[in-house]
Amino acid sequence: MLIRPVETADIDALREIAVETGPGFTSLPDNRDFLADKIDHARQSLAGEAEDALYFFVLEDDQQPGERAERLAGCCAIEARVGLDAPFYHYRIGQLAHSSSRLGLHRTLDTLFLCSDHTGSAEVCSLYLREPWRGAAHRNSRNGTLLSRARWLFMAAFRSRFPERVLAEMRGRFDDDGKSPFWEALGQKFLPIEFQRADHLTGMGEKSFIGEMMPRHPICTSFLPQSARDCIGQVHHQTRPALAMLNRDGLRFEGYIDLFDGGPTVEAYIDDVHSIRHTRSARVRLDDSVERAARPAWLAATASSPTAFRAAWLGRGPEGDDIRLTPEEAQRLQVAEGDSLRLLET
Amino acid sequence: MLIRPVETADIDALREIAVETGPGFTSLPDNRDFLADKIDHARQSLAGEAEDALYFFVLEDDQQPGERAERLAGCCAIEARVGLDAPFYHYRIGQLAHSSSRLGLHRTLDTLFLCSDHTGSAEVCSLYLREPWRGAAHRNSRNGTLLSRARWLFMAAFRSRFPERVLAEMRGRFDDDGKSPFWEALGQKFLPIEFQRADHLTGMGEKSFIGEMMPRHPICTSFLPQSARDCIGQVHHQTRPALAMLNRDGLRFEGYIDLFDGGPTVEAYIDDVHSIRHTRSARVRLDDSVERAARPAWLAATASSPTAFRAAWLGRGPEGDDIRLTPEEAQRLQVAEGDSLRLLET
Amino acid sequence: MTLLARSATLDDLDALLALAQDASPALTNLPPDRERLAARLESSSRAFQSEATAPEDVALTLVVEDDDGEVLGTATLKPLAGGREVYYTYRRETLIHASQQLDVRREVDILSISHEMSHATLLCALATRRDHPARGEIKRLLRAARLALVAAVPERFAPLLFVALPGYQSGGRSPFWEGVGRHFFSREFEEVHRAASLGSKSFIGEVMPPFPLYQPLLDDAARDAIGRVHPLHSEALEGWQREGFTPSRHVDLLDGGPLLEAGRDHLPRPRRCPARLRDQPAERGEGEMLLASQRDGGFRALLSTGATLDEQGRCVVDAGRAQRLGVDNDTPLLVLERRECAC
Amino acid sequence: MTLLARSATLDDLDALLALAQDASPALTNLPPDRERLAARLESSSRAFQSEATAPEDVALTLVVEDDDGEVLGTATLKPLAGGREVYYTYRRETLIHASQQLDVRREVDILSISHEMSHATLLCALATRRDHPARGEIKRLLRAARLALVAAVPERFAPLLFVALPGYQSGGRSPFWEGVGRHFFSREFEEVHRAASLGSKSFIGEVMPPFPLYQPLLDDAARDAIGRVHPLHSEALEGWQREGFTPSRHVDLLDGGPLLEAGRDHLPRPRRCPARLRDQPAERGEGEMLLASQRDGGFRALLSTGATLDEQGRCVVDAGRAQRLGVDNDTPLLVLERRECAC
Repeated sequence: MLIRPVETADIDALREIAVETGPGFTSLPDNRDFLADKIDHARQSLAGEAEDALYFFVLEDDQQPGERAERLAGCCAIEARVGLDAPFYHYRIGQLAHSSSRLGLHRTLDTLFLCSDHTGSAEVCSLYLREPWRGAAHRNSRNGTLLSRARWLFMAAFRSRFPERVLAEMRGRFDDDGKSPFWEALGQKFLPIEFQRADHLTGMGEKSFIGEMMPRHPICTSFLPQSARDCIGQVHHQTRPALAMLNRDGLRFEGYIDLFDGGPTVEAYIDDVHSIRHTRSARVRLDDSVERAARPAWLAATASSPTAFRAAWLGRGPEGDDIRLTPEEAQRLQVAEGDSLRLLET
Repeated sequence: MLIRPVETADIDALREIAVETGPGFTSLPDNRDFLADKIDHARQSLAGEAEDALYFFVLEDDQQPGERAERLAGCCAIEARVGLDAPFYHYRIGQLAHSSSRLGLHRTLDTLFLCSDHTGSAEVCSLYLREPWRGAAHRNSRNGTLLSRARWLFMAAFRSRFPERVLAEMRGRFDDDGKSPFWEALGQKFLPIEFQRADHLTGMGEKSFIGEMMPRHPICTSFLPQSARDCIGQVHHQTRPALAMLNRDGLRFEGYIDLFDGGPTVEAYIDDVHSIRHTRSARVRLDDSVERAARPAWLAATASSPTAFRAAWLGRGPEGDDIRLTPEEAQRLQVAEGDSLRLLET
Repeated sequence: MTLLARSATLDDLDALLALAQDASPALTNLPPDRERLAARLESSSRAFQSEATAPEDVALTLVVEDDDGEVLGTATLKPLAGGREVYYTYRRETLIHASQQLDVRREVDILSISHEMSHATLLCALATRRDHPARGEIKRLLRAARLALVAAVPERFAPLLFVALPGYQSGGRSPFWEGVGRHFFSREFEEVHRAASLGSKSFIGEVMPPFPLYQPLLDDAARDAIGRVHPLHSEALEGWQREGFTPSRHVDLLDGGPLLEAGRDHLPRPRRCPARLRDQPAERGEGEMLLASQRDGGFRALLSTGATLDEQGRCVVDAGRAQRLGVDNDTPLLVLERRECAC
Repeated sequence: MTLLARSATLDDLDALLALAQDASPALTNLPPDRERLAARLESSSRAFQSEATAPEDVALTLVVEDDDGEVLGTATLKPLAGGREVYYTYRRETLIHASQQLDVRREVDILSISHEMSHATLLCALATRRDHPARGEIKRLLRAARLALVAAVPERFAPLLFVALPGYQSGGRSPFWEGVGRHFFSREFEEVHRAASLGSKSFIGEVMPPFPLYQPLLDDAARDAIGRVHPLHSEALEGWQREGFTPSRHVDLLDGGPLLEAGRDHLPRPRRCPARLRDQPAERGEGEMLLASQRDGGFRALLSTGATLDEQGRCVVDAGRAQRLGVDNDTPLLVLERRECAC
């Protein structure tokens, strides 16, 4: 299994993923032109250092024969700086004092503020692992972890391409009927469209309707029904493992939620992210005598150039400043004897 | 030099400090009753676990003969949870999107929001070192560092008494005439009182005038004159060393400023504070043969009970799980063979 | 029986206190507090005797008495509703949310906290003896007499007059309070109401957020109560509407009750003419008139269906009424023809 | 020369475009854009011919021509200022900041973004030939003729009428824009003005913050410009005031210029009477009158100092004016006596 930047020829495979993920996966709408533009933008981003760069990676099952579309196991991405093209909105939960010595009253009320505080932050996003590569049979391949953490290796390797902070938006809580109580209590009262369409437009970057239609004055959360308040900062049950992994990397909920489903944004200073703080460099030593360990414990990534970025699991860690690779592993990562690799024990 | 909790008998010495610090030192007004109440509150806080506990420490020069007032070299404090009694106000700098596809316009504007977001956080405050114990002659005693970091040792030792986050408010920038351009551009337009009085009332916890008189609608910073904008999040030149020390401990400016002078609040998750993360425990071994090192490099504090809290410099660090003390050092800290100490290399 | 409205004096203190204690729901502007009421009566008497030419921060209080001089009701005018303080209301506004992208336009109703009414004249603190058979008449007279006072000395009142009626309640609770105020005050309605009636209201500015409320986010019961009158006061609502008052954009901050407003200068103007006494009680004529006299720093008013104007332009009034009004032949009277307003 | 105001038709397109191009400063509601003006003239003609009984989202345009039929000026009425869109203004409000603790009370002036005027009727897009010696007369006629049209078919207009006058400028720059709008738009005034004049204004809702501005935080020049008219338009200000318009709480969002308002139903009501033609041109009489005719879906109006009413209540008008108005003996005329308003 190998992480590499998306290529133009991945378009059909990516479209299949978009169909699979459905409308809930905001950033990957089922729209060929949009996806083709996205791939173009990602290719250009690798080459240059566009401010609004998008780094988009795919997980390829290089053991799997057949068509490219059959080998693509998932994807993940990093936006270098959100909110530069179109406003990036959140509700921020703030505390307002409600206080009166006359009434002997002193408390604070949680209040939602429409804001764009994260403008300019990096975002890790678009993580998806396709069904055939999930589940108990694949537990040992740790594909999800690979998709999630490979991004930190990329950011560690090309740190100057990223700003001070990084965030991830988590899908919010939905009820058993697939409805978002937060949306029903808030967004629906102001937007004449369905949740899916609002979510879709946002995914396409067409967000001007938010500033025009959504309430721009602060809202005390106590005015929302309990069912909606229970969604604030809470994730979809399927999103819990992803949240747990980001939390382990030091990303925290700091009071910013999604406008539509109330799901949390987690965030950190990039230099504080555990996986970034703990990556180290090592030099490749080819050695076809090394054994493959049962459980992949070390993530390895190339650090020479963004276009040549590759990441994969290794069954062993470095010894001193060296990391021993089998020729097969070296080929997968496209590195040669003496090249440098970034490594993360995880 | 020894850090210990304030005692009732310190009242006169404390008042002398209050006179010395002057009106700029908000939390220590020259008011005997107020100070006596403060000491009482601090004594009760040590004993119990009041939600709004105040931990107030003094730095005593135990080498100095004479009156208590002549031996008190400074003070420092921790408020366990701010904003429980009276509202705790800040301006928060947020970004508001100003965006229009029609005008091809997309930007964000910094905006000040009156908020009480820090309600319930801990605050380190009231740090003051008296003149006779400052300056080049005292460089080696590192008194400032002792005052500042002893608090982290206290928090590490009695972690359950504190919430998730801690903050420190830094004095803002003033011009050469001792005026605050931020105050002149903002507070003065709304408050019929002088900066000193506003600051004083705030220090006394009488803050209801803020909610009544200060602007409660958000304010775009671009409406303030450049001189005031230049104060936002900037510290008084005398405060720079204190800020640097807090920054080294991992406290960061997260966009909250003082209502009156625009000075920054720096903050962190308590468990992330470097001095807390890196404290360790060791067992006391008495040994009158150990030498005193020239430069104090290890901070030591007792961890048995809040009332018996003592902190002081040691010239050496632990060996394994043991820390060797001279009988004189042990007496200063009021520990005996086998007692536990918390240590921080700094 | 002829009801007479007149300016109150300190002698009315006991009666006023009894009325205040009897009022239900309690009146913000008529606290059952002897000292406060005494102070109000004293300053009111002084104000009636003064020759102010601009609205002052002094409440003017009237009482209604029967033939025996027994006080049956009271009402007050505050020339400046806010006085030194602020009179807070919610102002109903409509935001327009329009999106070119979605090609839609929506009107979103909000409630904005407002100080606007602070500078208007408030007619308030109307109370009557609960058990009195002529309650309706007493109230009608108090409404008419206050407007007559404004018409008599318009310069002492603001260009805008308003009255705040108690808001809708159901089962003894105010759904507007439950859905709005409780969030901010975390106190019982009565407690906040009491605090608001005793002195400074500046605490409201400290406790209420400065932002508007979005009506779509209120619960149905609270939203339905916006601008809806307390069931026991629907008659008062109609009474004020007959006097030419119309619902304003404003509602009460605490219970959502309606504020009705009228332009001072759109009130019918009184005619000033000398009285002409006649012995016989008047026949019950066609048109009702309000007769008022201003003498010796006092104000008196009564409703009469028998009064007419003679050819010399004098107002013919029977001796009994003349005595109640404290007027003699040729004493000037204010005469207001009463009409149902068509506004 | 007798100036005639009349409903515009598509034939006036060239003249209108010339007026639009000539206007300085550019008029938000008169963009120099041939297609847009053509569309406006077509919908205006249709609207004049329709029998609408409620305000519609269609601008009604008048032009003024001289004896030779040459178009010298134009003006427009938008029965609903907002139409499908929003008409944004800043509304001047006063907050009261009071503190018991400090025992002070301060009034703080703010500007609140407002949609209120969206539902009122806007009188706008007045332009005249710059070089014409009778400019003042042309404008006076256009003001009077628009009010006559409102008086003639009040049901087609909103209860509140307003006019927005260009805001203060100094050295070709608007200090209000420099101190306020520029912060939000980071564009030149002219560019935003142009965008606002071409179609949807919903972008304003997206760009402007929903919070009020504190006037004490504005720079002096911007604050002084609030509600202050462009020096070249002070005559228009006086003209409207003579028609009974008064400054409203609202000012223009972009340049801070004043909005003047008047109640539709407080306008002088026109008399409807048949025309009586006479051959001789009238003597110059005392009172000025506005005479208007509504025929065949057209509206015509002129000012006359010679017209009088005869004993039969007919309006005596000379043949020349009658021809301009398109009326004959016994054709109904609208007659408005002109007076300086004392409001």
